This record gives sequence, structure tokens and C-alpha cells, in this order.
Amino acid sequence: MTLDPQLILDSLPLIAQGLGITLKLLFYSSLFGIALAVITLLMRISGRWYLSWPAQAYIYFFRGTPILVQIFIIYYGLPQFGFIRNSILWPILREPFTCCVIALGLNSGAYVSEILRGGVLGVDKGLTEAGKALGLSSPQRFIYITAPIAIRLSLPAYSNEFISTLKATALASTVTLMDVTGVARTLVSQTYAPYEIFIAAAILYLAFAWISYVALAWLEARASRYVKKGN
Amino acid sequence: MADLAAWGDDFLLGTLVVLKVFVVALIMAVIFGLIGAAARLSRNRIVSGLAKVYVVTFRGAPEIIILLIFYFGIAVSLTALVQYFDPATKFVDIPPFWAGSTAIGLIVGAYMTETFRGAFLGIDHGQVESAYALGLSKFQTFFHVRVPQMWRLALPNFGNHMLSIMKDTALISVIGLEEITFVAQMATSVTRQPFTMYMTVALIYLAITTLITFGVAALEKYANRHLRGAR
Amino acid sequence: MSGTQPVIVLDRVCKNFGAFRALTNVSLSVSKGEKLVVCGPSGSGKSTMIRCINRLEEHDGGRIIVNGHELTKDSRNIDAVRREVGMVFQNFNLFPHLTVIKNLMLAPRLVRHKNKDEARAVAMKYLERVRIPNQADKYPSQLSGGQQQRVAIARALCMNPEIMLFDEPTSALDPEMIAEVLDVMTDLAREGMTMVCVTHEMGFARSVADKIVFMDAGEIVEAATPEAFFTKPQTERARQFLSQILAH
Amino acid sequence: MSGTQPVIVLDRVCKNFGAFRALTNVSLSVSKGEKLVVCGPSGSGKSTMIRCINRLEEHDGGRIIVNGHELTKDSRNIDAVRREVGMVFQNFNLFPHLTVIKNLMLAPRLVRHKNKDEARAVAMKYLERVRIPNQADKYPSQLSGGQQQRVAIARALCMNPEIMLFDEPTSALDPEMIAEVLDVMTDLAREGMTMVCVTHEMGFARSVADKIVFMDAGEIVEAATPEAFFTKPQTERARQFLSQILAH
Amino acid sequence: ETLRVGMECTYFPFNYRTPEGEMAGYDVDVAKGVAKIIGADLDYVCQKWDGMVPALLANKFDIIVASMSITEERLKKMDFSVPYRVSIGRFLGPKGKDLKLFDEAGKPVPANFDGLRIGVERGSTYSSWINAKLPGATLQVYDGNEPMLLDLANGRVDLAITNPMKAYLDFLSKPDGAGFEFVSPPIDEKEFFGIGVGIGVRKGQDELLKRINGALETMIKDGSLKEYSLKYFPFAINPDNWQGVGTN
Ligand SMILES: Nc1ncnc2c1ncn2[C@@H]1O[C@H](COP(=O)(O)OP(=O)(O)OP(=O)(O)O)[C@@H](O)[C@H]1O
Ligand SMILES: Nc1ncnc2c1ncn2[C@@H]1O[C@H](COP(=O)(O)OP(=O)(O)OP(=O)(O)O)[C@@H](O)[C@H]1O
Ligand SMILES: [Mg+2]
Ligand SMILES: [Mg+2]
Repeated sequence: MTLDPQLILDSLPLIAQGLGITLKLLFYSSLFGIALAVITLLMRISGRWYLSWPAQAYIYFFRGTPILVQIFIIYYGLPQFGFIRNSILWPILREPFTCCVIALGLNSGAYVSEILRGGVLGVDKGLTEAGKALGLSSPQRFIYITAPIAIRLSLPAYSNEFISTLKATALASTVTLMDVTGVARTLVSQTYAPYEIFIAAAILYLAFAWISYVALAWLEARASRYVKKGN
Repeated sequence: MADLAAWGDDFLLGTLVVLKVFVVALIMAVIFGLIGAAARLSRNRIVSGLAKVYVVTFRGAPEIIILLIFYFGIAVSLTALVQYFDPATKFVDIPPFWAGSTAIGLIVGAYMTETFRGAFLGIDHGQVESAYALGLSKFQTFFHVRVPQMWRLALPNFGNHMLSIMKDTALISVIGLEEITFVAQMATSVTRQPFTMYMTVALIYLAITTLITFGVAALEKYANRHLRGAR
Repeated sequence: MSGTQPVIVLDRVCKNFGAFRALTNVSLSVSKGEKLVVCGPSGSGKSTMIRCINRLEEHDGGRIIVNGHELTKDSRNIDAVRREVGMVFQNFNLFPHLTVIKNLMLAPRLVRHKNKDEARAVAMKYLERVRIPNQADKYPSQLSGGQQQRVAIARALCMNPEIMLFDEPTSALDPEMIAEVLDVMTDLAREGMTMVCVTHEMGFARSVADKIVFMDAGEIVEAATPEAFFTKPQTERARQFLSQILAH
Repeated sequence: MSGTQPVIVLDRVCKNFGAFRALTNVSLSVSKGEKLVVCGPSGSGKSTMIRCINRLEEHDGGRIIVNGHELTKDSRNIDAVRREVGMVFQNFNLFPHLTVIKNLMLAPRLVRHKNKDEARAVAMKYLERVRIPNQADKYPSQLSGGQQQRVAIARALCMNPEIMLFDEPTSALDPEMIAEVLDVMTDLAREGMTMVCVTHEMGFARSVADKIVFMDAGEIVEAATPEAFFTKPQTERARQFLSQILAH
Repeated sequence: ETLRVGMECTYFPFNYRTPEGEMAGYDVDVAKGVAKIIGADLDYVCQKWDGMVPALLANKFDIIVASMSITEERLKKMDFSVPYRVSIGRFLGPKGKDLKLFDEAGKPVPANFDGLRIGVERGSTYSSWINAKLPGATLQVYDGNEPMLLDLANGRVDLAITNPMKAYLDFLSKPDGAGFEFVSPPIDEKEFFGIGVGIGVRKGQDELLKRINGALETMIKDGSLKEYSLKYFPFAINPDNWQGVGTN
């Protein structure tokens, strides 16, 4: 019983069948996460306690608990209540895919919100003052000055978070989704060759993480054009 | 709630398991992190290359896949290895506790590697030179000048890694260690109250992560005491 | 060149930061076209005073009237004042993510609702005035400090302000660059712009200022013409300060 | 006050950084009690030379002999030299995690194996000498730059060095603080310490130095008494340099 | 001698844990009975279903007593004891919908399964059967039986296929399952469901297997197995006298 490299190669195309779901999960939950992050960021910097407190509570809960447990609460936990099964949300919560997107998005939103806040705090106060002195309104200052700079400052941390979300999609297999990990686990249950098949899955994830990393580094370099001395 | 009460002692035992895994994984992560950082900073290309591969792999592959590879695979490899020396051996086994703790330790150790490396490089080289100029040996400089400053720089990230370890313990339920997420699964199969059970798990985690956060904040305050009242 | 109608009036202005009193009963009036230079030791409240004039800080007591608008919590007055007052900071504060020309066009487009072509034409006009029209498409980080500060001055001028405030515009610059920026400021002064300028460049003050105000510990200690101030300062504190500054 | 027996000898010292030659055949000798000031334009190799003297850089050619020990790869010699040579850096380089007194006590305890009380007594003695005994329990970050540099001098003195090296000790300081530090250095010079000092403070050089060495492009271009150097520099390069320095 | 027994620990009423922390269920009773006869102690290891066989092969435990059917597929990798209970599957669905899933002869009508979502356990015999017989159905794969029944009750899947004895006791006879019924005859095609449920051991453990088989035969003969099944079900489920539960 040792490692069979041929089996790793053979199982790669089989496992890759789950790539579609993994990528879809990643795409939708990242989008959802960013949207949530922006909303909670605005709530937090609004200066109004009744907006800022719920945002902080949300961030606190989702950063303080394991993502697996969050998935279980949303997928298995919520239907414990009849009113949820009878509500108009049920068609959404009924689907494991959307449940996963919701859980992953809520989780990533909490982290991204903190990342963006770090970016906003990193914008030199002098720049907003210059905006004020030029007569720009507060929304104008946020949109044209603070936001673009904060986004650039947030990109390195965001690329880490993006890869975390990619890795977290692997937990979708625990709620019936046939993503890369789900397919791999099913294959294992048929072939009884966990070592080779999980290594093949890991290779697939690593390759995709690497591609994401390179893409985000490129984006970062593009967004940072203006920082470099070009003379 | 009555159902929950019946499972109270199981949750308590599960919490103890979580804490045990946490402590063991933390110790391992620090060890792997220090070794990794030393290797990354090594002038030997092969050593630093290997360390880099370690970091990329364990940060890029999903935790659950690594855990499964460890649980199923390492025993197989170890057995083959040991049989090579001692053909009489039938099996070498790694119980889920050790497989899980080691996997988490290795995963978070990869993150710690980068943190420690950054902290090491973050110390102003002038500090080291002035220690040499005062006649301190390399060894004395390391322990009296570098380390005391290093841990202050590493601490904020280190706190985040501790939280990651804590939350990763939930994954061990997938390989059947009876920690709180697994207790909740067992309890759900009897009580049919998934929300109650998983929410309990979430709140236990939230309590522990809150404690860790406060602990790290206190440590940070202590480590930064020399910057208080700085001008 | 100084007129008579006052465009900036400070009347017993006070400003606290928590328990710390940064300005105490500062009274001042600047007429149209007048050039006022403010000097004083570090921490004496010069920046605080100048920042109160376009309400980057809110004063706690007294009154500030700029071009007929009194500065109160009323945001319409604040907007009106900011539209008429340009400001140049010590650290330039150019928007790093925008090219030079876009830095100059941003406020005219958003605040004055100019269209792209108008805004660009105005921007190019002022870039020529500060003598760097050929840097229009660079990013601020690609310019020298002196060039950056000249862009900052042009950016303020693009809003066609009645009044310009300068807060130590040359103190972050290397000696060669100081001259570039002072030249541009001297030009502006000659053209009759109303200016309030915090600076320690005493040569500039002597040749350009109509009045010099010396502050210490949040108060105006002396206000005099440059000749009077440099040749026979009235207070011991001013004498000390001058001897230090000129010793360099 | 300068003796005759040489305590530092550099003999045709060369130093390369990769392909770049930072020092070329630098020869120099400093007698006991002598005060040597090194000046020259930026990048001329002043720091590199002074850092070679206590082997923070390894020289590639020539010989360096300090207090009778030749600097080679032999670490015993290096340790001996470092114990006898104190160094003060431009950026102070105090240990930020230790209080002032602990900064001073660290090396005597670890290197000279003094016990706590002895080390503390010595530390307090030198803190008084640099006139800040009352700052003993503060952290470096709570001190002004001038105070920090004086602590750095005291820290070096605590090891009882025969020789002190200074690498632009005042160039990171504000004008008022420069005076504090130069005062302490002048005291030290009066007491007969052997000093090698990279500085552009020409007033200090004139009043304290026994000899001035002018470097350019990794070579010693002139070595002369202060009078000779300031009144009739021999080379065009030195003349240029002096005119720039003194113009400020 | 201690035997480590792999089971799911969440497969009520075959193997599960009580809130008191005791292991209980039919499988557990069988395991205990065997252990008693062969004179071994038991250690329970809880393992998710999809990893059951790999875990056995990786020596996570010595035997599987987890309601595992003896199939051709599995026999390639491991050995089984004689069956200790029957192995069949049966579909569950909402009451009162005549979906015409099976014809008179008890054969499935694949067309009528099209578009239906069917819950199965990962790596179970049932999933192999559906894959072979009902290509048009959508499979939803669970890590355990319990979440699958939860989702059937919640309406996330239209049908679920599982062990009818378990379904009857754990679901249909409880309030949760009130709206559900068996919607198929029992399916027991040997090709997929095997000849029954047995105790799994690694290949090459012939000695152990022989002892286990001996114990099981004794227990069938002396009626212990029947006694165990009557503890949980109103009928016997051991191979000796299978009565066909739920044939309505
Ligand atoms: N936001 C603030 N919060 C608290 N104190 C402040 C703040 N801004 C300024 N101060 C204090 O108010 C005093 C006046 O500051 P101000 O910046 O106006 O001085 P300044 O004359 O411009 O000095 P400099 O020449 O150093 O720029 C200082 O003691 C400063 O510490
Ligand atoms: N570690 C190094 N690696 C490569 N080049 C170096 C290194 N240290 C110094 N140099 C180069 O050696 C030359 C001399 O440097 P050095 O620091 O001795 O000059 P300096 O006279 O002290 O200048 P300054 O007045 O700016 O401190 C410079 O051109 C510098 O770039
Ligand atoms: Mg100021
Ligand atoms: Mg230097």
C-alpha cells in the first residue's frame, strides 16, 4: 500500500468534473461577499450607532466562528423552524448551492469589510482635507478620492482572502454539493484510494490558487501604477 | 432546551477535546513556523526552496483536503516506511487526534513561517549592528536584541493564526474526532434540532475566540509598553 | 496693491483641542489683495488658525467671516467659502491615483460642473502658469517635490479662488525646489491675489508681505509691516524667534 | 593634547561592494588622544571607512590595526577591537524594547560580566555626564532625538572604550538638538578621548579636530589641520565641497 | 485482545450514541455479542460512511460493524463475515403522490424518476444501484443518513433511498415522518445490495475472520441475533427468518 502516481493522474480529469461547481461557488460567494462588505463598511463608518452596531455584531460573529459550523447552521439549522420553510425565502434556502453561497458570502463579507476598513483608514487624511478645501462634498470625496485609494491599499489583503474563500468552497461537499472535494470524496468511497485522489484534488486547488494569485498580483500591479517612480 | 441540557456534558467533553487539539496544534504550528522561517531565511537555496514549497502548498490547498490526506494517507506512508526497516510491523496508525492536530499545525505553521520571517526582517538592521559594535556576540544579539523585538512584531498576526487554529478544529469532525461539531451531529440525529445544536457550537467557539482575542490584545499592550507616551 | 475692503475677518477666535487651548482670542482682518505672512514657533497655532479660515477645523469661540459669509455650522456657508478659498498644504496632498491634469480637473468638474473640455483648458492654463505644462500626464509620484507643490498651487487656482491660503508650502522641500515654488507664489502675489501664508521664508516675507503676524502659544503677539517687524520687533519673544530663524 | 603612539592604522585599505569599489587604498593613522574629523560628499565612503574600523564591514585589501590588534577573520581580534571601540550611529539605534538604563547596562553585563549594581552605577555615571540622569527609566521612544543620541553616546561610553567612532551623529537632528549633542562631544574631546568623527558640522570640526580628512569617491583626497583645510584647501574638489557646505 | 470497531455512531437504531454517552444499537449488540464469544474487548471508532473502507484499510480500526452490505465491489478490497442481517433498500417519499415509480413486477420505471431529486448516502450500495438503473435522476449525496432524512422532511429532496428498517423506526414512526411513506417495494438485487450485511475485516485476517464467523453462527443458532433485533424492531431482521418488513 503505497502511493500510485498513475492513479493520481487518472483521477485528475474525473475530479475536474467538480471544478464547475467550485468555480461557480467561488464567483458568486465572492461577489456576494464584496457587496456585503461594502454595505457593512458604509454602516460602520456612518457614525450612527444603530447602523454601526449591527455591522460590528455581524463581523464579530462570522469572524469568531468556524465556517463549517456557519454552513451547517444555514443549511441544516434554519429549516428547523417551520416559518422559514414556509417563507418566500425557502426556494432560495432549499438549494444547497445557494445556502453555500450565502454562508461563504457572509463569512467572506465579514473579513473583506475589515480589509476595506483598513484600506479606508490607510488613506492619508491630508487627501480628504485637500478634497474639502477644493469644495468637494462628502460623498464626492468618498467616491473620487478615498475609495480608489482604499481599494488599492486593500488588494494585497484581499488576494489572501480570495484564496481563503476558494479553500472554503471545499466545505460545500459537507452539504451534498459535488464540487471538486465532493467528487473526490465520492470517488474515494468507490475506489477506496483516498491518498491518491485527495492528492489529485489538492493539486487542482493549488493550481487554481496559483492562477488566482498571479491574476490578483497583476491587478495589484496595475492598480499601483501611480505609486511607482517613472522618471 | 431540555434536549440541549441532555447533551450538555457531551458538549463539555467536546470542548475539552477542542482545547486539547488547539494547544497541541498551536505548539506544532509554532515549531513548524520557526523551522520554516529559519529555512526560508537560509542562504542554502535548496533549504529555502523547500520551505517555500511547504508554505505554498499548505496555504493553497483546502484545509479539509489536507486533513483527509493526513488521516488516510500518512498512516499508509508511515507503514510503508516502517515496514522497510522492520518488515514484521503490520501497521502504523495515527489516531484522529494526532492526525488532526498535526494537519492543523502544519497548515497554520505555513502561515506562521511567513509571519516569523516578516518579523525577523522587520527589525532594523541598525539595531543588530549597534549590538555588534558594543561587543555582543551573535548569540547574545539574537536573544537580547532580536527576539524581544521580533515577538512584538509577530504578535498581531500570531493572534490571527491562533484564531485560525481554533476555528480549524471544527474540521476534525470530518475525520470523526468527537469534538463539539461532531457532538452536534450526533445530537441532531437524536433530537432533530440542528439549529439549536449548531448554534450552541457556534456560541462555544465565539466564547473561546473572544477570550483569545482579549488575551492577545493584553499581550500586545504589554509588548508595546515601551511605545506608550511616545513622542 | 492692498485694497481696503476686508475679505477675511477673525474676531476673538478661540479653538480648543480637548483641554488644550490652541487659539486664544485671535483677531485679524485681511483686505482684498492684501498679502499676510504668519510666522511663529512650532506649535504656536499657525496651522490651526489658517485651517479655521476654510473650516478644516471648527472654531469654538469668536467669529470668522470670509467674503461676507460667516462660518457657522451651516453647510451652505461652508461650501460657499471653500469655493472661494484655495488652500495649499505643506505635504502637497495631491491625489496619488490621478494624473496631474486629472488632479486639476477634478474639482472644477464636480463642484463647478464644468465639462471635460472646459476643465482641461483651465487646467492647462494654470499648469502653464506654474511652468510645468509638459508634466500633465504624469502621476504625482513621478514629479519632484517642487513640481508637486506647483501642481498643488495650480489645482487650487483652477477653482478661481478669491483668496489663497498657504500652510508652510516650502517646508517639505529641498533648497533648490524652494526657489521654484516661491517664484510661483511671488508671481501670484504680484497679480493681486489675496494671500494668507504661513512660512518661515523670511526673504519671501520681506519682499512680498503687506503685513506680518507673529504668533506664539495660540495668540497673535505682534502684527506689523515687514520693515517694522524685521528691524525692530516689539516683543522679546519675536526677537528671540527672529534671531533663531536668521541664524540658520 | 594629541599623543604620538598610533592606535588606529589603516594601510592601503580597499573595500568593494560587488563590482562597486567603495574604498581605494585608504591609508590613515590616528594617535592616542587625537581627534580626527572625516568629511566629504555623500557616497564618498566615509561611513564605509569608519565601519571597517570596528569590522561592521570586512575590508577586501590592505590592513587595519586597532590598538595593536590586526583585523582579520579571526573573531577573537574582532571581539577585542569591538570591546575597545565605541560607536555612535546617525540613527541612534537604541534598543527600543529596553529602558534607557537597561540600554546602558546590557553590554557591560553581557560582555564585561558586570553584576547588576556595578552596571547600574556605571550607567548612571555616564547618564549624568551626558546630562540626562532623570530620563533613566523612560523608553527611547519617549525621548527627543537629541536626548536619544546622548543616550547612545553614554551607552558606548559605558564599555569604557579607548576610541570612539561617530558616524554623522547629528545629521538626523533638529537644529536645537544638534547643539546639545555637539556640547557633549566637545566635553569628551576635552577629556582626551581618541575620536574619529564623520560630520559636516564645520564649527565643531574647527574647534575640536586635530586633523581633518576629506574623502571623495572612496579615496582620501586631503588630510590637513583645520586651519589649513578651511583657509586654503589644496584641491578643487575640497574647495567646491566647502563652498557648498558653508553656503547653508 | 482489544478489537477496534469502526461504525458511524449516528446510524440510529443500528449504531448510535445515547445522550449518556453509551454506544447502542443493533450493530453494537452484534459486536458486543461477537466480542464476548471470542473473548475480546471493544474500542469504538466513529467514522463517516464515505471513509469507512479506506479507514479500515488504513488500519484506523480492525473490524467494521456498521450495517455494511457485502458486495462484489467491496470484496475486492476486504473480507466479510457471514451476513448477520439482511440488506435491502427502499424508497421513501411524501404520502399520497402516486408517482408510478415502479411497475407491477416491482421493476423501476426510469422515465418516472426523471427530474426527481433523490437523497442517498455517499458511498452506499443505494447510490450504485441508482447510478446503474436510473440515469435520469438527480442524486443528492449526503455524508450520513440523518441529514438526508432531515432534508427529506424539509422538502429539499423528493425521494430518499435507505434501509427500510431504519427508516421505519427512525422516521416513519415519528412525527417528522408523518407525511411520508415507502414509495417502492423492497429492493434487494444481490448484484448491488449483496447477500446481506456482514462484519468487515482487512484481507489476510483469516484467523480473526474464522473466529468471528464462528461466533455469528453460534449467535444465529442460539437466537441471540433474533433477540437483538426484537429489541429495536417489532420483527426479526437476521437472515435466518427474514419476514419482509414494510411490505404493506
Ligand atoms: N487635531 C489636534 N488634536 C490635538 N491637538 C492638536 C491638534 N492639532 C493641533 N494640535 C495642537 O495645537 C497646537 C497648535 O498646533 P498647530 O499645528 O496649529 O501649530 P503650528 O504653529 O502650525 O506648528 P508647526 O510650525 O509645527 O506646523 C499644537 O500644540 C498642537 O499639538
Ligand atoms: N551594503 C552596501 N552594498 C552596496 N553598496 C554599498 C553598501 N554600503 C555602501 N555602499 C556604497 O558605497 C558607497 C559609499 O557609501 P558610504 O555609506 O560609505 O558613503 P558616505 O560617504 O557615508 O555617504 P553619506 O554621507 O551619504 O553617508 C556609496 O556609493 C554606497 O552606495
Ligand atoms: Mg503647522
Ligand atoms: Mg554615511
